Amino acid sequence: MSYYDIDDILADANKFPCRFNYDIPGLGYLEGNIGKDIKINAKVELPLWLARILAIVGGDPGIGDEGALPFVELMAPDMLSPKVMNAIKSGPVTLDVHSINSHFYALAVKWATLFNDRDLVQILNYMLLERSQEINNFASSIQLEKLGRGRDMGPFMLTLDEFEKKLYRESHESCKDMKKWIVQK
Amino acid sequence: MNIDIDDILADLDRDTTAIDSSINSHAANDTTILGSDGIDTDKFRHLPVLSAVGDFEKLMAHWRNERMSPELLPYPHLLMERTLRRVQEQLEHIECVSMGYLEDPSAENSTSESSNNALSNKLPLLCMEADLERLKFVLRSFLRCRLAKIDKYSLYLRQFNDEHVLLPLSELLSRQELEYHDRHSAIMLKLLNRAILRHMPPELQAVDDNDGSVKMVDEPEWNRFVFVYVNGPKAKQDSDPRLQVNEMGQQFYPVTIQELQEEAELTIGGIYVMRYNVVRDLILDDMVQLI
Amino acid sequence: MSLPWKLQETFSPEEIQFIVENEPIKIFPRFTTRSKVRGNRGNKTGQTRWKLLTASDEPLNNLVAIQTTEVAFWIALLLKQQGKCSIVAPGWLRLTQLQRFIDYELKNTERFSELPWNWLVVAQLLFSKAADDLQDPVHLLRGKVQDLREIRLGKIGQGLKHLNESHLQLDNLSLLEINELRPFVLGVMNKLKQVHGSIADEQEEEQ
Amino acid sequence: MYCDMGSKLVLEAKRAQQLNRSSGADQLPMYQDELIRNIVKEVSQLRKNADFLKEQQEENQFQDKVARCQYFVTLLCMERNKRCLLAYQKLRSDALDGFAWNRNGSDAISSLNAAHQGSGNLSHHEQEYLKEYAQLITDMKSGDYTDIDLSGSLTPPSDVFIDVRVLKDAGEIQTEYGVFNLIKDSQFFVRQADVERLIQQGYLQKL
Repeated sequence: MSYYDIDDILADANKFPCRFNYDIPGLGYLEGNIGKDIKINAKVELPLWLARILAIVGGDPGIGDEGALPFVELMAPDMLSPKVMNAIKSGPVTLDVHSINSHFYALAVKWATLFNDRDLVQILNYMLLERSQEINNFASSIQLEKLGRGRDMGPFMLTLDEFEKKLYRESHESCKDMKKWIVQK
Repeated sequence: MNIDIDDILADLDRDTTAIDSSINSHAANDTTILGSDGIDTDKFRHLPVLSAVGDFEKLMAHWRNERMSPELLPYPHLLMERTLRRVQEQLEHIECVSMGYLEDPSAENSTSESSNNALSNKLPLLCMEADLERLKFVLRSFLRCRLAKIDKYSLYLRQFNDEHVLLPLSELLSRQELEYHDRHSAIMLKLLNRAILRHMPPELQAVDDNDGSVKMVDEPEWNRFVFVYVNGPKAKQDSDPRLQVNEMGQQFYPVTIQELQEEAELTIGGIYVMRYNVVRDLILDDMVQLI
Repeated sequence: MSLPWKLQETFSPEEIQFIVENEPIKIFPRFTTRSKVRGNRGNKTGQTRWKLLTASDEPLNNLVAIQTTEVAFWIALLLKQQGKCSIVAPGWLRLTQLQRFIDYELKNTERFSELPWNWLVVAQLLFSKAADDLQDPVHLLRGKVQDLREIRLGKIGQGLKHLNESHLQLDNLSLLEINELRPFVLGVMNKLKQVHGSIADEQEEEQ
Repeated sequence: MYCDMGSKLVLEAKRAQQLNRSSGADQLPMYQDELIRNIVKEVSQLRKNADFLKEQQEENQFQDKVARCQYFVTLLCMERNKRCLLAYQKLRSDALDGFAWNRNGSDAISSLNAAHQGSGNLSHHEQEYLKEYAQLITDMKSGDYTDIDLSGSLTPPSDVFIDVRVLKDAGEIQTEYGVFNLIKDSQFFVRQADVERLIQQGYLQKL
């Protein structure tokens, strides 16, 4: 992941629900109360680039950080709710990932990193393998003459997240170049 | 043109195939030997013979590795020096030969049919042209690929001189590449400064700040997956102490995938998808080729 | 970027062809160069000596008509284009041989037959540029090669569920087949690695 | 919310990236001058806030992190804005690098001006950058690498000699194989390297 990675920056802009562990002066603007303080237990949606840091920094150095709470508690977002997890387990290929979140994998990985979430990793592994085979079918089967833009790509293609789109695009380019090469020879 | 060194070299090459293995070992150190001069006629009889074709094969291997590796590999200084010199000589040679043809009145044509015939009569010349184009293509593609990586890791390479003592930047890059790196980073930084950084508070004006919430300097993706072919030692008699033999009698390199704490076997002749950092040393030693 | 993004981290099929074209192949030349005095580089006799940088020029300076010799594939194709040689097709490029490979592919669902690493490129190039040098009718050979390609693609498709975050062994896949697969296989495996890496790091910290 | 404009700018960058890759053409959308100026303004505002908060902290001798959280968030916002701005500019300058190579260095700006959209979509600094980078390419092409034409084709020379048809009168060209008079609709067997530019410019068509 790179500092200049456009998709990583966009993924980081997604908002995650957070609960504040402290009364914090001046931060009211985060929940639309400019000039006010934020109260302990206030639930606020924060972009991940901010939430991620506030969720690991906090406490009071004077007392010693042992057991000190971070500024905020990150709460599971809808995209990782049990409902979505069950949907993945029961039918990863029919799932509309794009509508759940267009940076689903990137965010899920960030989440797993933050919380050392082994179950999530298992689910992602399964989902990735199942869906990528379907992506490969599409990437390799589309025929040369059907390449005109705007053609119906099938409903599955509309359900891809950004990583999957990139995977599709690159695999498809490769298969297309190969077919072209074979036809020309 | 006076004595044609390549002709003499080529003749020697035919008669002295026995020293081939010494060429290989010499070439393996290619990148770390600097400052040696081009071959001169008095000295070259004492040096191992480096044939154009042998060099081309090495160049192909460098090209393929460079194209597929996440990191910028060391510039093969001597190999490139020899190859560029040969390109220049061959250009002159071809010009010389084709001058001879131009003087030939039958070659003066502008209709396609007769120039077709004229070309057929010039088969060796045609072939030498094609040969040179092929060599130029590989050189061009190799260098363009390196420039792309120099750009990509521009800031990372800047820290190279102090951090990585193994290979200073001046050896990793050619003289021209060093200049390119300097000049391109300079104009790039100028752009970023003028467009953005100078409008930032002083503490946010750096482009190489790795202490923020996201590291600014990109390193090569060391554990990126690559396709590899395990060729093993070039000459059969050269054994590699790292090689082991499995129960099926096949020779293999035992490797460790650090991140997973997993062992794997790379059998000679096998094709694998492997993390780059696992096979890096074997690639640099020419025992494994990126494909 | 000084290298177009399409050429980053992969090769084009044309580049794979280029790599394969450097390999040697047998030809029957239709002309002789051997009798000429060696070292005669002048053009007074109208004969130019071959002098090459990327391929051995020795066989070319010693050609004897109708006597087989080995030259780089691209040279063979160039001579062929000029009607100066015929190409000796490799032994595996026969209907019977290809059928044997097809049978093997069908019988062994877990393995690929031991076709040469450059089979697809060699076959396609010979089909289009030296069809008259092949031992069997080119349209039948094309059919067999197409069958082989499809069977192998199907097997590759089946194998994709074995992609993982560790490593993979893919013996007997040809370079062109690997290249076609590359973006997909590496894309998926790199993502799997990232997914699993997200907890691997934590594990180390815990220890 | 702070930094929403930054994300909007990065969305623009994403659009530029897609345009660049899908069309393959040398195109960049309009430089987002106003949006960038607004983001810069936001950073100045954040900077003022930060200075104020810092002063306040020093006066009141706030020691605990909780009291300094607002200051911390302000810094993170600035950092985020910086990342968005740099990523946007870097993506565009990478694209400009590509233009310069495609246009063979030296005449990048003028040929961009001659093309459909011109250099009007570039900021003043970008134009200057492009000019300087094009000069760098020109310089790289001379010297030790003169003979290999660094900005030449990255497609392997599979057919060094090709048949071409003349689409537009192009006058006479001198090659090592003689003089060719390029009259519309005539055909020639020529060295590809000699006519590459003419093909790119639409004078000749490869057959």
